[in-house]
Amino acid sequence: MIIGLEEYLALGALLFSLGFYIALSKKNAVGVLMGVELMLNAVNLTLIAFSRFSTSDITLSTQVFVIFIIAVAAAEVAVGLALILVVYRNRQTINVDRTTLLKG
Amino acid sequence: MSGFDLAVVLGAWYDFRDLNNLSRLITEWIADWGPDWLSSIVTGLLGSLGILAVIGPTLLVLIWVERKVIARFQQRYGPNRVGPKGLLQPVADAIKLILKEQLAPRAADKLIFFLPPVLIFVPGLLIWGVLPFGPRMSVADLNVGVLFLLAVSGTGVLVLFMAGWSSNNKYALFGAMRAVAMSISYEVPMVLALLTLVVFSGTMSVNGIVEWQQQEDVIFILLFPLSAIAFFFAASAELNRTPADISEAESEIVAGYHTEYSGMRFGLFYAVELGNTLVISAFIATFFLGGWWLWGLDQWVPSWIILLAKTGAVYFLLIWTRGTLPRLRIDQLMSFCWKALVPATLIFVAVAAVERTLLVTQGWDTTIALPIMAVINIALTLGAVMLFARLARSERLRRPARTTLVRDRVGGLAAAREVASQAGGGD
Amino acid sequence: MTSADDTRSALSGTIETLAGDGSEPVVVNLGPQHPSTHGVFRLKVTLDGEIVQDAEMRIGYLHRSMEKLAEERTYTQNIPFTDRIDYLAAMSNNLAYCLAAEELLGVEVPPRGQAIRVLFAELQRVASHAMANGTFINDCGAWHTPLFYMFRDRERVLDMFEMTCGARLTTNYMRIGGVAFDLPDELLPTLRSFLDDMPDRIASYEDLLMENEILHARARGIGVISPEMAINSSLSGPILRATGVPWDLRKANPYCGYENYEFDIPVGEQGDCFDRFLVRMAEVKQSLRILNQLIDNIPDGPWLADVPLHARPPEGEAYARVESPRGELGFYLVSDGSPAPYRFHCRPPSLINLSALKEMSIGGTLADAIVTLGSIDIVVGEIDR
Amino acid sequence: MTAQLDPAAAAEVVNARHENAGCVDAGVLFIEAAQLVEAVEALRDDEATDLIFLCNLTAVDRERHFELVYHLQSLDLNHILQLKVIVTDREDPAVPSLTGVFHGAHLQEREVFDLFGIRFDGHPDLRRLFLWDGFPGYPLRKDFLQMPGQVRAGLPGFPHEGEQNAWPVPGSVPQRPLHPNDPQSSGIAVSEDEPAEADA
Amino acid sequence: MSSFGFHLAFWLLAAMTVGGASMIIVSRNLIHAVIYLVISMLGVAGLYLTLSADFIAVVQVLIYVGAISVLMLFAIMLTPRAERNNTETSLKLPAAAVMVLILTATVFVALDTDWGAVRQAALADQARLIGQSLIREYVLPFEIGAVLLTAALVGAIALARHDDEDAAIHAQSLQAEADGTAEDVALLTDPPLVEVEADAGAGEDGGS
Repeated sequence: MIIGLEEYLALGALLFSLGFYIALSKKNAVGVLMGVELMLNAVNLTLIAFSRFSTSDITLSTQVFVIFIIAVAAAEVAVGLALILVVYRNRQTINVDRTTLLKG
Repeated sequence: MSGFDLAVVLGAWYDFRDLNNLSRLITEWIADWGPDWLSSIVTGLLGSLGILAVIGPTLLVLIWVERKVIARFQQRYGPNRVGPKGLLQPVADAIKLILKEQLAPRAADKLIFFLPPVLIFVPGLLIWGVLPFGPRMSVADLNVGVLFLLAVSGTGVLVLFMAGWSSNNKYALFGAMRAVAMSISYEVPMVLALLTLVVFSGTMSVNGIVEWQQQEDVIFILLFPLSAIAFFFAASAELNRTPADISEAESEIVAGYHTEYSGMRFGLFYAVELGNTLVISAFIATFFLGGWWLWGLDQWVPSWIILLAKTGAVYFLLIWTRGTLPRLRIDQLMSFCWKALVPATLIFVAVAAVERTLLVTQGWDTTIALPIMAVINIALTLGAVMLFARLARSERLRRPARTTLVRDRVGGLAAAREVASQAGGGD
Repeated sequence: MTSADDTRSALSGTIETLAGDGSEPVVVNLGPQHPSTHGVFRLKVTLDGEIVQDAEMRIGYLHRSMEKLAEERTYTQNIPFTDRIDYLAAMSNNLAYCLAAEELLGVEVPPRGQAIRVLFAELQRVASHAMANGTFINDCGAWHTPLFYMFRDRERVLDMFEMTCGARLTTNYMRIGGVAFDLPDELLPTLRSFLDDMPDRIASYEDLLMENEILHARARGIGVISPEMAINSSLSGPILRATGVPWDLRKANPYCGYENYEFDIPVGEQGDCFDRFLVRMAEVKQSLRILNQLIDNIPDGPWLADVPLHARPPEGEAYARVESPRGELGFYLVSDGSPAPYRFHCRPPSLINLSALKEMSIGGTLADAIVTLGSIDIVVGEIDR
Repeated sequence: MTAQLDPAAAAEVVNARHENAGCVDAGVLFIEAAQLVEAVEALRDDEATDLIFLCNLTAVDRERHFELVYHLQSLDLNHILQLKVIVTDREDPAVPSLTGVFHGAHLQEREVFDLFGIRFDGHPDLRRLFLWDGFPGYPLRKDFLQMPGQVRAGLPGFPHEGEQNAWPVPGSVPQRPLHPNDPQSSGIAVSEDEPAEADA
Repeated sequence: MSSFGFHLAFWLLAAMTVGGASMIIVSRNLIHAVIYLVISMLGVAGLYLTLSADFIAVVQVLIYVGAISVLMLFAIMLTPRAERNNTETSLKLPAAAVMVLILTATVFVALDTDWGAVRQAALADQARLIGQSLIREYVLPFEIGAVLLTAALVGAIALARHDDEDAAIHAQSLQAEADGTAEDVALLTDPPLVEVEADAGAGEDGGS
């Protein structure tokens, strides 16, 4: 068996769906954030795989794109965790089930 | 250099000045009979074994050196009982630590508690991989070596956190939180200080930076003294050495994150800490003092001896600060990092970029331009340090602390007021 | 999930509570075994992040009930107890107790005995302040270097003690009516060379420490107490003088002929930890001054008044006090005419100086509380007795 | 030289604040327990006495009564005054606390409470200082001749030396091996009090 | 791409990545979950290396392992009274169903599409090339990214900063809101000290 683009893509898909499940199902807000990070990583992995195997002229663009994704992920985590802190401060919980602010 | 033909030695597998020869030989030899994957595994294993073989004994000697030097600072003899001049003391300590009972708190998170003493070795050893002992003498000459160094040293803090959290001890947790906060903060000036070099030399390879210094006949501490100072301080903060050893501040939180580790588990932490000190000294020597290169002396003396000498000098400096200075408080360290080191290194990144651009676009002669830039940068550094010294002293600290000698006026509040008014008037 | 895991999470739930705003405070025990509590002393600090919200001390780990034990021993037999009250300044404790007993008995100490008492009390002050300053810098985080420097001087003082009375820490040297032995011949030359060396030593310590920026940053403005508050809290010794109050019992209530020696009272300005350190440094210099005046003027004659070992003082009471290195050390003795004291009470400066510890440390960080505790210079033997 | 403040002059100051609060007997100023705080406050605030420094606070068990001894000092005028308070109730001795007047009385009053069992009314934090909560008896009283109960001073042995933990702290172990000198099978139970450091 | 070493590396790293991610689902302790996340991220970094993207791999380690996971641990530590468990909500089953759907669809697409020719050699000296393209073609996104990061930094600080006035207002509003649930209010206004429960831990502290 030759490991090529398909295997990486399948791995990326698996990672993405795992992240998706975590993001949807976890009670804890930090857990949700972890799922989101996993999904972003899966996307990055896919992009890098394309950049490695594709013959077209997208090699560098995808890598640069991945760098932007990582930067945005860092920003997202910082803001997300700050939000979690604020939610915790006001509600004494970071359980996403119980932070139903809009329900009143 | 009479009849001895250097050319015979050059390129031979036993010429360890070029580790590529050896690895090429092994690769070719294994390719004759075995699969191709074996060669990479074997060379990798040999490389890591080589690192261990070098740093293991070095650490044992270093423990002795550090204790002896500190003892001399403190007017003591230091270890002098076990072996000649006490040289075997570290061995005796190691045996003692191995024989000691290994305690684990009942409420500790068992798995995470047992892992850190082992895991701490991973970043500790990986860093050695990119250290060039000579022109071609590094286990892995990555072209992103500088970034690799920062990334790997950044992961160590996670292990410290695991150790502190899993111990289920407040001192340990305090130590871990302080270590994490410090490490995250001081990574920024560290990155910025190295960015100066990367911008100016145009390479991210560690060996490339040394070669640049060799090529331009200049060491970076002359060109960017402030980066060197910032890197030195940030490194000593990351290494938990005084004046920034708050994460294991003995007088406050006992031993910080490794409070609950006893026996050889503590010994492993200690060994890695010492090893990290050594490797960071080596990197400071490499980045700022020219590494294995010393104005042509490297043609005559083996390069790794030069590196070792420079490392020793930096290491001595680290011991010196440790033996001399009190410890800063965590808020003082944080504000020093964010209010002093980060802006200063940031400015120097800009300075480096401007100078590099001038150098490239104007096509100046580097033999003339570099000394001028060095003088400018040294002046800038001095200015920055003096500015900081002026700004950092609060109003409270600017007044001299002093005592007044009272001869005859004994008494309470009235006498105190009288003495204070006399002292104030006497000024 | 097993029950062990439940225990674990229940425990971790309490211990993970650290730092941050809106979080609950965490209680940290400093001691009874802790590198910076200088003995078995326990400080329970309640922290919000690194900020001290409450500090409560728990003492008694070294309590030996000396006051009860002393009621069953004769006045002379009680002197060794006083060594063990403040084991870093045994001479001062001997002296204070003997003064109280002499007041009860109405004994007059011969001049030579008085001079020797002053000599050893001042040497003890040098030794004790060396220890206090060394450990204080250690608590500020220096890696033992200043401590070892100061130990060097203390060692020479202890050598002189050993030369005179055979003991280094628990000297048991003073007696009711004087001192136990005459000075040995080799003491004065040793003392002279010590006095010759000390000014240089002190100058080098001042070079090392006085302008140390980190020390300033750590100790100045920390643990501040106002003179009013200090007096109201019954603080005494260098802590009181650091607030600017020139109160020294050697001048205010001279004993053993202190009025014959020329010395000054160093007082601080801010009342912070650094001022206490400075005052101790300056006091060492003043002690050396006294010793310099003393060394050539020790009168001849007997060194011990004739007091029976089983002295029976008349009924009455006496409160005598000295300026020990830590502050006002007083002994309150009540006699009922028997050979043993009816009541033996020690006013321990270390304990009473801790009165304001809570007020001094609240609002600062944990590291500040440690520095403050170090600057108070406690001796747990004296706190607990 | 620190002068002794004339007790009669001090008594005048005290009585000026409150009638019959203090009297002088044999050269010692005695204060009524009920008026102690007022009296000391008067002595502290009066400019002639100016006794702003509480040197020493202790008690003496006179067998029939307790005698509380206070030494007050004026720093500026450099005189010292000894004053005493008599407490006759041996079962539940109590005096008002001086913590409101002198912050320095805090620890000294706790010490006296610990060792003599004299209660200081109004003390904000009156707990035992040296001994653990639940220690039976007050050691410095003259009638405290031996440790009551099975509690003995010192360690009879090291933990794990015998079959059971021999630590003498009540509550920490159910029973301690009987010492030969102990009253044999006297049936005196070990104090059931919680160990002092329960909240440690 | 057929050598055994490459196969070994790929499968090991894939197992590490997927295993770490799965353990996040299984693990009941939030701190353990973060550590499994770190393992997964390290696996992804290794996969980048097998794809010859060394720069990206190092950046992955630097940012995800060195920064983001530590940030998450910090956030967990700063929320002391929040629950530490990592259980699923009631949406568990629907989420699993959707996950399986996505997985089949994407894997089908990945395996069934003809991705065309495969390039054999990897790019050399990527760091330099990336750096150059960042300040040439992609200079505008680069600048926007910088602005974004600054904004995120400022925003995070503004959010996480504890203003005492704010706190008072929050407490009031919460009090009003939680009228009737006196327990919660008491919990908030009078935080219990941790003394009693900390007994066992404290004993060990003291004995160290």
